[in-house]
Amino acid sequence: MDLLQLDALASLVLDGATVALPPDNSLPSCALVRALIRAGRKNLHLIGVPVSGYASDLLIGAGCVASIETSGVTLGEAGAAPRFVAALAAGTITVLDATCPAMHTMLQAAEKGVPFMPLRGIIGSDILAHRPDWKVIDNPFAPEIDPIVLLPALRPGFALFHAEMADTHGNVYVGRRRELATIAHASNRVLVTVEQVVDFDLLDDERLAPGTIGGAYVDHVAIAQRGAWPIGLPGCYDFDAAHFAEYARMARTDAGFQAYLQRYVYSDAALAAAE
Amino acid sequence: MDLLQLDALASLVLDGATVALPPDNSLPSCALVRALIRAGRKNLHLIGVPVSGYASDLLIGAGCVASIETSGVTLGEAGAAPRFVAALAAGTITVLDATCPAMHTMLQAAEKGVPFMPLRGIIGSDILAHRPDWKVIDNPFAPEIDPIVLLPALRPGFALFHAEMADTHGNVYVGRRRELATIAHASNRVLVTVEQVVDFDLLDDERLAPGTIGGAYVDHVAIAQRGAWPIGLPGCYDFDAAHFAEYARMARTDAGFQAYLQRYVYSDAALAAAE
Amino acid sequence: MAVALAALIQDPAAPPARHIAVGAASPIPAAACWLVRKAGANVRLSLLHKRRGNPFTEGTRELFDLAGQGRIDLFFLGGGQIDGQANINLIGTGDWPGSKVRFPGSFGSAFMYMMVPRTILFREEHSPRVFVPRVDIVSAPGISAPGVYRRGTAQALVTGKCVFGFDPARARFRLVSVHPGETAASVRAATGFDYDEPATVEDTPDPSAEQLALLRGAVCDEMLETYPEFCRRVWQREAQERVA
Amino acid sequence: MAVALAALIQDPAAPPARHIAVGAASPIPAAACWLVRKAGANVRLSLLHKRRGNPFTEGTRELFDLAGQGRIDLFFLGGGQIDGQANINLIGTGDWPGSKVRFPGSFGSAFMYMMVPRTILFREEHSPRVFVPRVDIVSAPGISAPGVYRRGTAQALVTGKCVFGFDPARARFRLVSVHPGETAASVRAATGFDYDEPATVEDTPDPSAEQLALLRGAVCDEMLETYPEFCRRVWQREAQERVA
Repeated sequence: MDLLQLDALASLVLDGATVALPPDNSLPSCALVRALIRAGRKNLHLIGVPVSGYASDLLIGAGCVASIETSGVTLGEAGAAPRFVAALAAGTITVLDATCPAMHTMLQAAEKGVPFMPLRGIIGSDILAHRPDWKVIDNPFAPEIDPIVLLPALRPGFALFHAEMADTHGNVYVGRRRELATIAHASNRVLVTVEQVVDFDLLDDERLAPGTIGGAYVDHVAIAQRGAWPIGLPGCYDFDAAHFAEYARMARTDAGFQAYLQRYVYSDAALAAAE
Repeated sequence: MDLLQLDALASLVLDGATVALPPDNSLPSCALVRALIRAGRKNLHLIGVPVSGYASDLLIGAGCVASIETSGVTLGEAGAAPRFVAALAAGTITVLDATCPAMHTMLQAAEKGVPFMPLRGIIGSDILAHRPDWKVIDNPFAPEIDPIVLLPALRPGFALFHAEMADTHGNVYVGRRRELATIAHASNRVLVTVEQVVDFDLLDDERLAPGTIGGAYVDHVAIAQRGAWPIGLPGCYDFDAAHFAEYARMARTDAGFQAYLQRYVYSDAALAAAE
Repeated sequence: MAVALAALIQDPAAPPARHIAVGAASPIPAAACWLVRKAGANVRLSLLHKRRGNPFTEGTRELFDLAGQGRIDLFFLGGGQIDGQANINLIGTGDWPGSKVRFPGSFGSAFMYMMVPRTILFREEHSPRVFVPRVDIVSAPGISAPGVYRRGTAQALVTGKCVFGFDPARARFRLVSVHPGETAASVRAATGFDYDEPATVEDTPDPSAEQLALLRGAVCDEMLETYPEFCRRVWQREAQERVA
Repeated sequence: MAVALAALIQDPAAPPARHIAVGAASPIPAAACWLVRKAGANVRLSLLHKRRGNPFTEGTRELFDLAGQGRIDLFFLGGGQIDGQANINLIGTGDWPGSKVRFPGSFGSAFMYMMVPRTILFREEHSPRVFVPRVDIVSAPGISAPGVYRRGTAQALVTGKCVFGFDPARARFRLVSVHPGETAASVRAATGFDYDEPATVEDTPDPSAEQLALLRGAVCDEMLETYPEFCRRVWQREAQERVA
């Protein structure tokens, strides 16, 4: 496992990369997202697993994103994702709509190394009509006509997330956020920020191993204390609802969003406070 | 969650039931298997996930089994599974051969609620020729001819396994034996023996939750101390290699196997010692 | 609305709801479920976005796998638009993918609506803008063509003004009851789609004193962590109170 | 055999082996992998059936998923029978499913053999009973028809008498080297399938003193827990020694 500085980690994600991000309740690395914005990354293709939130809205507002494939973009109780909605209206990004279990299924197909996987439902939804990459076949196991959707494997170039700890073998503890394991298995490269690197093998600990992603999947790790903030890390720090409300307020306008970036992404004070 | 006595748990599995059992390194409930033998269960259809071992050989030798679907039957370092081999030669059981990832895939299809799931490989193996329930289609996502196997969903009637602990909500801690979660999700009814029932909610503990199967899947639990024996339970007791060797020796002949049953399954002393 | 939803959850004419799942950002259905549970019903609740005590250990796909397995009996869906055939639109108005107003997205609706035996639709705002003759975009269809695998449809639609029942065979809503202050005529005026109406329309029952006490007490206790804004707005309760 | 396997693992002509998986009940390949690793090579080992330090946290399917993802570079397979086209039979002899002798079963072979870029076949017993012209039952095919998705084939076959290389284009083995005490003729006599033979056959190199020391020391240390019988038989080491 290769332990890097945060900015070095961000530099591995090149312009135009396909980047899978978990939703806000499932530990995107906000520290790494801020570093990508500071690095001026462009034309990213975001993948929401299965939905997208603050971290994606921030990247979209900062002009880093060309497209987003997701089942929904929302700030949760803080309301709609203002920069996503604005960018879509302005035509500066495109959105590829999906439905949550389809996002999971496409990643599971990549995890399994199969070219596609079936999923029930979806037929009759306009989503299907706008996904030429999704196919309907007649279920060959059914005695009668039984149309079923086949979804192609989705292999993101990068998975970015935050976790409580890694060990020196590159094993990463994600606890019950097991969707992060699926994302890691399905992605070509996995970049993780952690609160700390511990000096024992997480896989040797019977209590920690079940919540650990093996180092076979993890390419690089950087330490970013409070790297999930303003999202909470269970057991470490709480979700910052006040900051989410502040973001939702400021990001209503582009000018407000730019002020937000200055205050919380670009300024050294923000770096010192947040990272 | 319904806490039962071991024999009451065994009585839920009726003659002719389809029973999924994990292999010996993944915590079958040997206590429950012994109880099934004492109850004289007949015509069980065993499913090895993905392979079968001592627990299955014991049921086969005791005449409880009509068929077994599995990717392999072995006692590991103790050698071939003697009662499986003898029963197959005598024609008293039938075997439905599979390959490990196919067993996992068929259960994953049931877990997902889809009628089938694809898997690479297998084509050219005689296994495929003897599985009329497996189909080969042309991958509809490939530009050229690309045959791929589709496997049907496999939904066992029962999953039986042993675990370190359950709580009063029916949540069961399986640690890193996550294949037990897949089996539980895919099966109609889940019967579990545990070393102990704890009085806190396993899902409220961030360290234990990742290795916990939710009570939504668990129908009944019984306490069976040392219920995995002669298999080891990590952190509680070790694998009993000497007993495995003794079993392999005694089970070479039917007479020896019957003596084994008397000593370790039927006798009260065995019950007191083992359960 | 929560009380009306609670009555529908326990409707003796519907298949039993042993396991109810509630999606993210659904405080009213969550309150209804807690009301049913705190009143003593033996139902399992799986609440998404619950920060602590989240029942899923297989990641976020577990809800959908549970539904696929047939282990979820009842789910709730809202809609930016809902039409008279119970189609729901969570994507946006105008042309694809929401050229006039963009909504957040479909979430799991295109799967859950078809895989769960009972869905209760809910939307507080009852206006012709929301309840339209035909949704601009179908996130999830209200009914499916013969031969398409589907386990259930909408049971009902609960709004800020009334309760509609849904008949999948006719693909049509019928007015069941109106909330206090509303009439059959006021509902008709606020609804953009056509529906059936009985000769005499019942009133939605008022919450009982016991129900109100449960909502303000035990139900709010359970919801404070996940929905602090909702609890503050509806019950004037602050998240800190519980800790203090 | 472990030393010959180790040399094949590190064959500079083969694609790199960064991640090697070793199946259950494979002590000799496991020893070879540990030998490579303890000698300083930077390889990741995933050993099935390791009771402690098992690298899989997704259950037993994780090995197969890893192979499906293309993350396993090298795997080992044995065979109750192996034929000249590198077909392996782990099911049994005689008619399906093993009317004469039943073997344990195919395990993951029908998948792994086709999904992993390199497979090293091994079988200590070198006899016409094992190495047959044509296996009675194909657990996993040595080569596949054009158009069938396949990432790799056998790289070599290591036996108690010799090392064969495999040419997938010709579907044929060739003798590479013979172990001490064996000759081209003694190998030919013990082999039921036909294969190519160079004019002069090399000797399989003897283990070096360093390799022997590693095998008896650090390699055995790693293997004692998983393969106590093997360690006792080969190195006269007891599992208790490590604990003491």
